[in-house]
Amino acid sequence: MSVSYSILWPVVFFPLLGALFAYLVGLKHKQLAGWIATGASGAALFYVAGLTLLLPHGRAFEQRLFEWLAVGDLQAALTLRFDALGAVMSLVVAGVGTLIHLYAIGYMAGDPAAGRFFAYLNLFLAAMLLLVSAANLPVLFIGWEGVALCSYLLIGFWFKKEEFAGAANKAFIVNRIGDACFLLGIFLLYLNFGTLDFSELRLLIERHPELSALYGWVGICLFIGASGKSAQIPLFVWLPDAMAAPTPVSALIHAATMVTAGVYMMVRLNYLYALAPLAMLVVLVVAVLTAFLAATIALAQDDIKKVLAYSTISQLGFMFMAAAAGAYWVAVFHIITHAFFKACLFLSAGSVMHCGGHEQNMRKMGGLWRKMPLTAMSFAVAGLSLAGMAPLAGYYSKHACFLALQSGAFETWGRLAELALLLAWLTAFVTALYIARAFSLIFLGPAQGNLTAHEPPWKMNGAVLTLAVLSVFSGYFLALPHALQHYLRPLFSGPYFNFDPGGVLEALFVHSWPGLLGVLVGLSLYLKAPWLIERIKERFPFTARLFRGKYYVDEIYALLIVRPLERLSVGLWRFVDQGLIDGTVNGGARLVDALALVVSRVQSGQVRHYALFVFSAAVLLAAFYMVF
Amino acid sequence: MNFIILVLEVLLAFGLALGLASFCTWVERKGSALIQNRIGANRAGAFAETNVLLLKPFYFGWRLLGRLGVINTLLCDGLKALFKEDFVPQGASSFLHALAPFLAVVPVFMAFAVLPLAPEFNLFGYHIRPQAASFYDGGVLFLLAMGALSVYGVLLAGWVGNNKFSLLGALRAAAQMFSYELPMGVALGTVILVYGTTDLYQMVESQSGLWGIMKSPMMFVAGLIFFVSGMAQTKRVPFDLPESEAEIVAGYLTEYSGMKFLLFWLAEFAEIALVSLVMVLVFFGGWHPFPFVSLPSGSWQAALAGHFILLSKVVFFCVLQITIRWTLPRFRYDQLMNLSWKGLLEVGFVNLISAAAWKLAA
Amino acid sequence: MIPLGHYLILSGLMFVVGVVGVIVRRNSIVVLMCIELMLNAADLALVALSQAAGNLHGQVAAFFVIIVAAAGAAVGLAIIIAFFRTVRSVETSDAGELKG
Amino acid sequence: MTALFWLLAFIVLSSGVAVVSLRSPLNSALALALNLLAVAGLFAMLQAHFLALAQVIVYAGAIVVLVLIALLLLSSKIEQHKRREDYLAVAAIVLGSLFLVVLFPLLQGALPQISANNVQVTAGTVAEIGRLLFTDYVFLFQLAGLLILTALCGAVMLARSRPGQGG
Repeated sequence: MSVSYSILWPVVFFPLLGALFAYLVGLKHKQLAGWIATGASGAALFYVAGLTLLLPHGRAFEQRLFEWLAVGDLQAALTLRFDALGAVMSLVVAGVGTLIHLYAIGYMAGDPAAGRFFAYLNLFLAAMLLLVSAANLPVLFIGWEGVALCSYLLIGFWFKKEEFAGAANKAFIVNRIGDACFLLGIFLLYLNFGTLDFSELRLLIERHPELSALYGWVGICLFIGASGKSAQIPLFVWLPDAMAAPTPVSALIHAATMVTAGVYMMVRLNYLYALAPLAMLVVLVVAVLTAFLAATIALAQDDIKKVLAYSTISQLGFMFMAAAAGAYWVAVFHIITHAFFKACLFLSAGSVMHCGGHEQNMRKMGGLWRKMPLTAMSFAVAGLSLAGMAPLAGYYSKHACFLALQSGAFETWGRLAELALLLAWLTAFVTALYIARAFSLIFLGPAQGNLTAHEPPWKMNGAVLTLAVLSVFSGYFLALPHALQHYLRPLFSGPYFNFDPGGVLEALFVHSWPGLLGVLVGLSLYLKAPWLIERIKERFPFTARLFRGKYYVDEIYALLIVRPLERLSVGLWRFVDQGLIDGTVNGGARLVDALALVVSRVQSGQVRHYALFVFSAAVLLAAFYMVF
Repeated sequence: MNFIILVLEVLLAFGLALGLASFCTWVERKGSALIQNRIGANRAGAFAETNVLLLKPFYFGWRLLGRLGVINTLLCDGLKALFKEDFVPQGASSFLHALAPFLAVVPVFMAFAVLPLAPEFNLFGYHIRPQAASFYDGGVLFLLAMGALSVYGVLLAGWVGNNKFSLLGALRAAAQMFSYELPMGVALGTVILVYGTTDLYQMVESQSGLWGIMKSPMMFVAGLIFFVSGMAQTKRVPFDLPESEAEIVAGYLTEYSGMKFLLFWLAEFAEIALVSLVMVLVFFGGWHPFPFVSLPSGSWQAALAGHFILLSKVVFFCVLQITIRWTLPRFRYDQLMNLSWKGLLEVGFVNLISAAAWKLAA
Repeated sequence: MIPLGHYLILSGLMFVVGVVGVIVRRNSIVVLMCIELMLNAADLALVALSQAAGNLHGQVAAFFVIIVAAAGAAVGLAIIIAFFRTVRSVETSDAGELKG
Repeated sequence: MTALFWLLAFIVLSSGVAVVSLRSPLNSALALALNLLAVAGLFAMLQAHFLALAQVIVYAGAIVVLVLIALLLLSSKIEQHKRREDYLAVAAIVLGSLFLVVLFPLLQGALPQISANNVQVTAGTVAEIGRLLFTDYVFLFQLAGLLILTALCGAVMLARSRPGQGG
């Protein structure tokens, strides 16, 4: 199954080295740091591409770096494995990552801490590559935590603003909650199977299909962890706040790579989920709800990055949906296309902000089409892709999701799946609606305020345009029957979802109706009939407020969890910490102090006296050993 | 009998040191005169006359030596120094004052013990190697050790001088000797690496074909570094900062006169001879007359010839050093330090590494 | 032929002389010298024992002792000079600033 | 050979005592140099040729000279103050004697009586020690080099005169 070579370490090593050098060089030469980081990331990309070309179909490279944890029976070696899934994911991570690095050189030009920024970026890339090339759960968990750490560092990159630092803390803490459950899942697995290696787990789990209940619990635990990382209900609250990060970071972490970690984990452990219908049901429900709710919230946001953030959450719901329907490779497919078009959207939004005086409120933009045509075009293309317009990339992956729901889920869950499909279609429609809204507010319509915008430098545009091209064509080629679905086939056992993309015309006129409809409705509403929107708002004030207020999830959490915890903490601090612990500690200190007053007479401050003491001790010791 | 041979060898080494030092003294006097377009010492003994017929031929030689200044430099100078007042500065220990010149001379003379002077030969059934400490194989390291020890005399001299000029001179001298011992050590390290031995005799033996300096470019560089730092060790112009008369009177020598001063002088010239000898032994073929023309070992005739061939080369290097001393002006102190720490040492290290690479490649 | 014991006793005596020096002398430079004396005593014992054991490991150990002594002397003297700069003295009895 | 040993032992001990007892630190340093040279002689007697040379080059040639230079630098500014603490000397000597008495059986009797220079094979020539250093002890050797480098930097940093401070 796997071939052992010592060729995998550079995958992680390149960006790590890049991080080191970017930081050190960045202390003096800001611009150079960016190029170093981009070079490191590009080197990783080329290396991964080379590995992918070398990889025989259905096999894996494996490298055991060193023994990491050896506690009792637990043998967790730092082992890397590079199989088809790892190849696809690393290619996406390194590829999109490299483009974003390139973009960031332009975006971060002039920032005093650019070196630190690029070091974090590279570190993040290293963690993500470690995550996707891990051969066992502990190593995956290192990458998992490394990604969380880097996201914390990057979200709080401008930590001088308290709000941003708070966002970083929030992301970190919310992720910890998920990670606790994730660890629980890992423990459960280890307890029952005694190994955490993916391929060994696969063998063991497939040999024991009767342990379905256990798999269900493990699957749910792991999914809660994944919902922290991949921003699903109930742990999605950190992602919108995480938009405090510089926009390239948003693109890298919150669109293309980090949030896909949860989906990746689920795909990686597909053999477990395949035997756990309970967990699958939970995933399906959560995913569909998340997708729909996030899409509706996105409809009512004014901040351009918030819209994209909620859109990401919603799209992650689609990925989980596909996975829950048993079409794991479709989830991967959607990861890829989503990485392209969402990164493109983020980066063009970043261009708008960067070149438009750091304005994030869409209502203050408008009419930027003329000033930055390339950016507008990229945004439009990526937006259409997101909306699921054939024959763009997003259409294929999303259409595959629908088909997978139809074919896979119906058999298992019947009516529930119907409801899910309905909601999914509705979500697709809302998706098209909000992206049309965003586009018309930013680029079309009359100019609000007095934004002076211009085209960004070539480094930024180059990355954006590349991503735009990718988000146009990647879908069609990946959807071909012998492309992705054939490539990933050996990873999965059991029934396999086969996807036939069909003809382009059919796609355009028959299957992409939710997107088409949404875009048309959105454009006409926001451009031609803004009054209608106002009317709708007046008619449904509660719903409008709910959308705008993001369903008040943050507030509910604050009321239910944060406040009581705070009060408990204050109580603990007052009585336990200050009273009990400090009292003990201070009492001990006072005791030692009193004793020391006596003993310190010995400490005369004369080295010679000390020497005398030492030598006396030596003589005593010598005497002791000579006598006994 | 072995003991007698040993004594003879020691005496030979000792005589060589003394003789070469004396020779250098003479070259210093007359050579400097030549360079400065003077006549130089030519009086003492030049007009000696006798009426005794038998002594007349000797007097001819005597007068010739007088004309050449030999009598002046070797005899008269020594006598004059001997009869000068031996002055010990106030507040200084007279024991240390006397000890210092000896500490300066002894290590230099001891260093001569490990120098082989000619190929081995057999005479009257005895196998003889013209090298006082012929049993010893750590020759080059011994040279370094003796070089390290020669700092003491200077430091002590500066200390007992009991004034700031002496002290400054001593500190300068110590710093300088330290600084130049490092590149010298590195150069000798290169030499050890190339020859694969620390034994000076074997080094000379392996130069029967190519001379040391031709063995590789690194050896050439090492020779250059050794020569420069060796000259710096002798503390003479252009490296005579420790006793530069324009700045600190005469440095650590300020309070010395008479025979003690002469001992320092002797040490200095013996050091010149020593540097020349090591230079010839290690880099310039030792007793082999020409590259690819080697002197066979075994016969006493060859050994005798070896002595003279070696000596003629050594004389060349002695004269070269003295010529340099009378040609170049003095360095500034920072230049002196920079030359060692920022020039020779780095070049030496690079050279050592390249020599290692060369050896690996060969 | 000199028995091993002679070397060891000589080394022990030298060591004790060094210890007494460290305790008795106040001049920190002399203290440093006495420490060198002790290290040398240890070296002597190492070399003698190495010879007795018939291998060279003791000599290598002694070599390392010499290296460490050199490093120690360099840093020690630097400390003494830095100390002298602040206190204008090299007496160990003047270094009692931190006593309890 | 025996006579040489006794001579060297005498020099070692007397110069050692001189290091401790001489009033002037400079004289102490000279006595130390003599002591080190004598120990080098003992090393040579024990066939430790390389170590003898290293002793002369490193100890006598570098360490003691460094001490001397420090003394010369500081000597003019040191004022001696007389504060006698004889009880310390007495305690030290008593303790030292005790130490020797305690260890005497170990030094003299407990170890097998091997004549210290009867083994010719293990002469510590440059080549032999070098071979050992570059094979068995190569890591330690590198580490020692690093130590020296660190000490060098540390010494420079410590002794560097900073602005605002006399020196």
